[in-house]
Amino acid sequence: MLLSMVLFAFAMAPLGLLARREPRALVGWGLALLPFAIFVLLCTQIGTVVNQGPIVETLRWVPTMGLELRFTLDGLSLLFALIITGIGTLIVGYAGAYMEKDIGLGRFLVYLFLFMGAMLGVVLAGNVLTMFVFWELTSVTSYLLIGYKHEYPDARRGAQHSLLITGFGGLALLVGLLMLGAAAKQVGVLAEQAYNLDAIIAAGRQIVATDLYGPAMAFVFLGAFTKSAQFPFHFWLPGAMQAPTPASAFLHSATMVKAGVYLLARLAPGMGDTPLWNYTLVTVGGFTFAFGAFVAFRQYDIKALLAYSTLSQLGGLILMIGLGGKYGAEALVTLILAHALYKSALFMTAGIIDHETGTRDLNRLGGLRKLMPRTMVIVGIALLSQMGIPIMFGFVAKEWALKAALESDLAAPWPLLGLAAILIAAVGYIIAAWRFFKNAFLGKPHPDVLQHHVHDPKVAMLISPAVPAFLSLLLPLGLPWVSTFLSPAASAVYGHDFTFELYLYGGVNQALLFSLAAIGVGVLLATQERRLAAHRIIASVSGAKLFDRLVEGILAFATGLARTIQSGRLRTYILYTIFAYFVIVGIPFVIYGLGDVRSIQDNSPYFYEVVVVSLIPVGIIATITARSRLGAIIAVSMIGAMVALIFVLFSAADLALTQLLIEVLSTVFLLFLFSVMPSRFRNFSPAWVRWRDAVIAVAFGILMSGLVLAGATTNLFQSIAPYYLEQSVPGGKGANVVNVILVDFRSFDTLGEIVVLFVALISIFGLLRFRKQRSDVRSSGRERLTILPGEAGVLVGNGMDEGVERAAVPSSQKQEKST
Amino acid sequence: MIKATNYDSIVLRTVARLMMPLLLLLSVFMLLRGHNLPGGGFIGGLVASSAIIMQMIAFGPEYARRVIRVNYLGLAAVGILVAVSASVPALLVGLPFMRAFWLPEAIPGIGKLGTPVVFDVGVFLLVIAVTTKIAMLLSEEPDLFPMHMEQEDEEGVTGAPKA
Amino acid sequence: MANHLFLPLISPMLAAALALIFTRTKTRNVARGIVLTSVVFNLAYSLWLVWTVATTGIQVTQAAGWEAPFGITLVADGASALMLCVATLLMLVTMSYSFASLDPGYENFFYYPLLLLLLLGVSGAFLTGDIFNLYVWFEVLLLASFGLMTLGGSRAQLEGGLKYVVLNLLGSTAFLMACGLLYGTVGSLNMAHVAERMQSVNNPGIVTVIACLFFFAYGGKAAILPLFFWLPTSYHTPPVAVTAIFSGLLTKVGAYSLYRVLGLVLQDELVRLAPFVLVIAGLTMVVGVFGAMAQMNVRRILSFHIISQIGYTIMGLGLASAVGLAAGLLFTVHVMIVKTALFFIGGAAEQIYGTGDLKKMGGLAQREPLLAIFWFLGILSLAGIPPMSGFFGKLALLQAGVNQGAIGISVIAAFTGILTFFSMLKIWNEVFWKKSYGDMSKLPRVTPGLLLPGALLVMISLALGLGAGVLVDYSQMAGMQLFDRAGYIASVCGVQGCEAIVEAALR
Amino acid sequence: MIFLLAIAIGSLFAGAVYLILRRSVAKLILGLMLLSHAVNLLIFTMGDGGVRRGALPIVDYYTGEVMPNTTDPLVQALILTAIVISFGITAFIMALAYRATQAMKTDDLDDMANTDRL
Repeated sequence: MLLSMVLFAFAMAPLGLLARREPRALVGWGLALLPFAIFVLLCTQIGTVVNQGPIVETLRWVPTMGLELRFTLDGLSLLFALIITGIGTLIVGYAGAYMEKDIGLGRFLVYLFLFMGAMLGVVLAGNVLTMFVFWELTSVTSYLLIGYKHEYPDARRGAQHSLLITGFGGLALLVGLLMLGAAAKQVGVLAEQAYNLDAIIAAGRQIVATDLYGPAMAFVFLGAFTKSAQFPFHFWLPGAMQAPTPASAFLHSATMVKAGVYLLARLAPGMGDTPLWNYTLVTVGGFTFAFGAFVAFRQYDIKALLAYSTLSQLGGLILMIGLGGKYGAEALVTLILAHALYKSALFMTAGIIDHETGTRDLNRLGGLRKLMPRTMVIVGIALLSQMGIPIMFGFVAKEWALKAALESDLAAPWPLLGLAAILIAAVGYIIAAWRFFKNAFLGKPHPDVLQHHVHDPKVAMLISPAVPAFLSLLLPLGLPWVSTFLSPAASAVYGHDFTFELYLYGGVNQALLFSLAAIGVGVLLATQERRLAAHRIIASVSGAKLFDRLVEGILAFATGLARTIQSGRLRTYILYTIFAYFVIVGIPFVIYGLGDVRSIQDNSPYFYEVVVVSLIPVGIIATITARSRLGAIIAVSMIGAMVALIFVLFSAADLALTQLLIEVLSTVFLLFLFSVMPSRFRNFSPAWVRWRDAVIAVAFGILMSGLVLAGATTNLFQSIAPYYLEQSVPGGKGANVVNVILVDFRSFDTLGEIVVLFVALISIFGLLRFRKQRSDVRSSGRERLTILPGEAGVLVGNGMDEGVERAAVPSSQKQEKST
Repeated sequence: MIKATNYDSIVLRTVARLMMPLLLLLSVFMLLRGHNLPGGGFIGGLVASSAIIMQMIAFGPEYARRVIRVNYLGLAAVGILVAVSASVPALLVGLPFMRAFWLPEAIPGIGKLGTPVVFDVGVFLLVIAVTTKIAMLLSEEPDLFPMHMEQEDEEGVTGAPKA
Repeated sequence: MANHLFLPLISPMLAAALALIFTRTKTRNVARGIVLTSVVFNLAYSLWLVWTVATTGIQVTQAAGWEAPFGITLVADGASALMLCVATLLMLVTMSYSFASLDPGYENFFYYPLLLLLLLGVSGAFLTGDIFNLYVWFEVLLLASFGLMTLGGSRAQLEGGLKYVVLNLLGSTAFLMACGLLYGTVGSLNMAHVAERMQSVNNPGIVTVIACLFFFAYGGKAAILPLFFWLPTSYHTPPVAVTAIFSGLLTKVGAYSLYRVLGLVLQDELVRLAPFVLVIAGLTMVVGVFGAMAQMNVRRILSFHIISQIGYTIMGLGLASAVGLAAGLLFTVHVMIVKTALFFIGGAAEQIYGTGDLKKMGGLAQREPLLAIFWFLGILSLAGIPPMSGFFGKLALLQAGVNQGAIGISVIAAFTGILTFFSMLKIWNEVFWKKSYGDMSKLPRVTPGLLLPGALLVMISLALGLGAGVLVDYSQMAGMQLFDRAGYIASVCGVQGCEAIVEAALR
Repeated sequence: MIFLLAIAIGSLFAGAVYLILRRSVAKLILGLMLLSHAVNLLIFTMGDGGVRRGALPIVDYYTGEVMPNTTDPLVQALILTAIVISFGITAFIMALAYRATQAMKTDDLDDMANTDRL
């Protein structure tokens, strides 16, 4: 069932294309039934999960890698899955109305459905690799959503930032998860199960004790923090506001950014409760919590304001995981639910304001109180919940957060830090909320606003934010029921089954007092909202700009590197190659291979052998120093002849003959070739280059001499050569063993060899005869052949059948008649 | 009209003319004796193509083209086909590719005949075709072989597009 | 004796010779038919071979019927069968792309026979069990690639081709020296025999140097760090189809040879050199991807990525274990398919704009949505995003790396992925998402012939990802075979080993 | 003897390296030719029993009897193959060098650095 649920979520993606048709608002709500169906299905499972525990399903995928499509539905998954599909339903309907005039809605919904499937996969996954599979898909689909308006550079930039940061985190996460799996294997978990979440959690305490725990967690944290936009990876989230509002509301408030939180919550019972875990999470989460809240109220763009408050909230959630304990778990799940409700409502209403007024700039709004009263109510409720004003669900959540900090059993300063972060954030939220509300709805309408015909939107659009907003108001009425629903989720985070009771008023206690104090301070400061916002308390270093600079730096480095190493000069490349040869072959030779060279017994050569062999260096010097091409050719032929003579001297008749004949042919070819070259060689290189090259050449020569000595005198084993001598006549029916080897013993080599010649022939034929006249721009890029004067007559595009290969040959003399 | 090139060397031409049949004969001889004495398909082929290339140098490529009317590309393909055809029969009767078959009795003057000899003939043909054709291709390039080009210049043919 | 192993070599050899004879205007279709028949036959055969190897084990035969260490052995194990299969598939797709994209002039100058001969060389290299024979097939494929690289004769091709040819020739020379030195010291050329003899040489010495020489030679072919310069200088110059098939096959043959010769034959030396190999792998990954980031041309970006991805393949080698080789093999197979696909799709975009310069392209997402979809899926696969095949290649490598404690290289490999993604997104942004500066309506539309080859390969990549279980199991089997010297020796020379045969023959 | 040959081979390698590091296309080709000689000789020294003034590797046609001290035929066959292959490649490089020189109107390799320009 779980598997089919995820598959269904992916399968509905193509249906999104239906939304290309009018009326889009209606089609949108029609399509919203698809996620709603999943939502309903999930609801039917609540009872089972609450009463009977998790549901597990497994499908084999790549069992040898420990990658199974394993899905688990427990309290925590259920909470997330319901949020995803529930808010998803509202978002799809909302998108239909919001993007009524946009032909691309179909594409948008395809991405959205794909994202939904991926997100469901993440929260239902019962195997860390399965989870990673879907995790990456959320990154990719969100990239497509953020870049939806890809004609705009900002959208591309935002999308790219988001993908690079979350993708980077994803890869870190993969390494971390693989390390977890490796650690699990170390402590005795079966290989096929090493990546199953329940197995990892069960072996948690032993894994914590391994060496891999620290690095694994470091990488997992990187993954979670990037995904959940924790400081200092937070900046992609405001950038992601380039996405159409429905996507922002869904991805960047309710779902994707919570994946990091979800992951940590999932791992908490096994991996949590260690100093590394708690202190890292409290520090990062707490800082982001406070930082986000304070940056939030300085924003003018409503979506940016909401984005910063979102990342602040995410910090809060991570702080709760860091604080740990029962209360931490309880506060976490409560906050998740509360945040999902009010933040999606706020984003959607922000979209409505944008949609109706044409702007999201708080300085260009105002007085919407009369024009959009219903919207104002929704925003008001959602903001009250965010601020944590009593009787709202957000209040309950904040209460529990305070409790988690107060009751935490961490060592001394940490709970206090957590508490401070919560209070700072609470104050910040109040200022931000007030700022939003006042500037948008109160006061006099901005002239820009009046120009538009501004009014409340259609019900089709308004219903979507209304539902979660009113739920924030109504849920406190059913707290016992909510508690039953949340208890399994909290148990999953805590690691042991327990139940808890949420309440609105638990008597006057520390938490309540702190809460009220924060509200008081917040209200006081809120009156000073304008001055605070203008005040540069927190120099807002733009993370996005820093990141851009980093990327530019990397690019500049890459370009410099490419320019330096890829110079285009062949001799530089050859130098690299020779350098590599010295490193790869030379160094091992000096270390290992040199050993026996000094002890070689050598027989003394005859006089004529000395003459023949020493003519080779003479020839080389003649070649190098030759001033004319003819001299060089003669010198090289002489070397070739000496090589042939060496073959003669040492009883290799066939070789000598072949070498001699090949040498003759090569010389003829060289004579042809050199007729295009200048008849005298020029000295291109300055003297120091020549000396440098000479030194390199001599060093290379010495290395090779050594290699020859070492190789020729090391015979580790008996050669197989005598076999050929013995078998030549009985098996090969020939007395010339070399030839028998060529045509019988190793005739397969010879076959390849004649193919080489054959290929050489047709390659040379094509090279010399085929010249594109009309440059093949379409296939070979921008290269256009310049026809040289001498080439004008060279015929193009004819094969051998035309016979006329060159204009210079009269057509009557076709020689290339095919056989 | 093909004329002799103007780097006249009577000696070279005479030698080339005389040597041609001798060298071709020698090449076949080299091919056939190769199984028992130094020689073989490669060496035979190289000797034959040296003979042809010598003609080419002596009389110019057009002359060589006209006198020895061979489609070298086709000949090269035939060489491959001959070499492979000598190797396939074994495969057809379920023996490994290139497994040798021999006639039971030696043929006087030539020696034993078998598929390796046929294979060697394929090598021989291919080597002739490849080396000669490459030499011809190079020699026919307008920029190469400058003496030959000067000749064409006299006739006013160079550079005139025909096709 | 599995004599059928010769078929994939005879078929392109005969077909190339026949096609050469039939390449004339009148019989052009005959020539095409011959060429296609040969490749289709090879594909069918290699699929069957993969199946046979998976079910019945390593296939062995002896050329000319001479027994193992003396004659030339042909061996098909899991790795070679799989590589053969993928190479043939890519060749078939490339041919169909060539039919759609190339000027007929190429055909008159034996473009298709050259492709066939390239396939012949590649197949020979995959199947041979003899080191010198491997050299011969290497030369066949190299020379065919030289011909293809320069066919067309544009200035860029000649210039790039010259560097390509010379630097590759240096590698071949090293290969030949290594063969000679190996024969001089070990006295045999048969891989199984050498492997068997090497088992009793366990101290570093001249053999280590020879292993390094092989590493240098094959590394040059595979384009590892200090030896890759021939690749980016030349790969963007020939027609797209040629670049695509080069990217799919050439460096991979070098990598395969590394796996075969170092992973199997000189295994002890590989274990000794492993840390060094891993360093090179990491550097190759990083430098390759940095090179890609600097480029502003579709094919040049993709070319540098080839280098980066070779780093991953070398990482599999450097892990020096059956699992590592299996993972590297899996990754290599994936990258062969996807890389070729991306060249096809990028090439189609290039054909539309008449240039591969990113600055002059744009707006293709609206105009050619199908092209955009397949390109995007392709880069997802290249970047290793599930469920594309790339994910499994990378996962296998990282898993092997982490499990073996090679954390450093694993982390580098992981983070190179994001840089890969970044530079591929550059193409995506510039070609597909960015607004077009010019008037798009005058540009040609993409034809099915240009779109389908790439799309097919991307779909294969997706299918390999969704059905990864089978492929992963197969690659692990292949990795085991690659690393299992005893099994290989037994398959080639029998359970007694090659040395016993030699002793019996020489008494 | 092996010392002498080793020096000759080393000097061939040195000369080849020096020549291929020049900027002239012509010298590059000369260098590559020397390189192939060097490798062929290197393999030649690797024969069974080293470099010997032994008997030719030709056995008795009728009895198949092997002369004592016969040189290694296998290494000769390998070199023969290598010579022919390197001939094919050298011929190709010559054609390519010619075409490149002709198209670029220069024989200076440093002027052929356009394909890497960023």
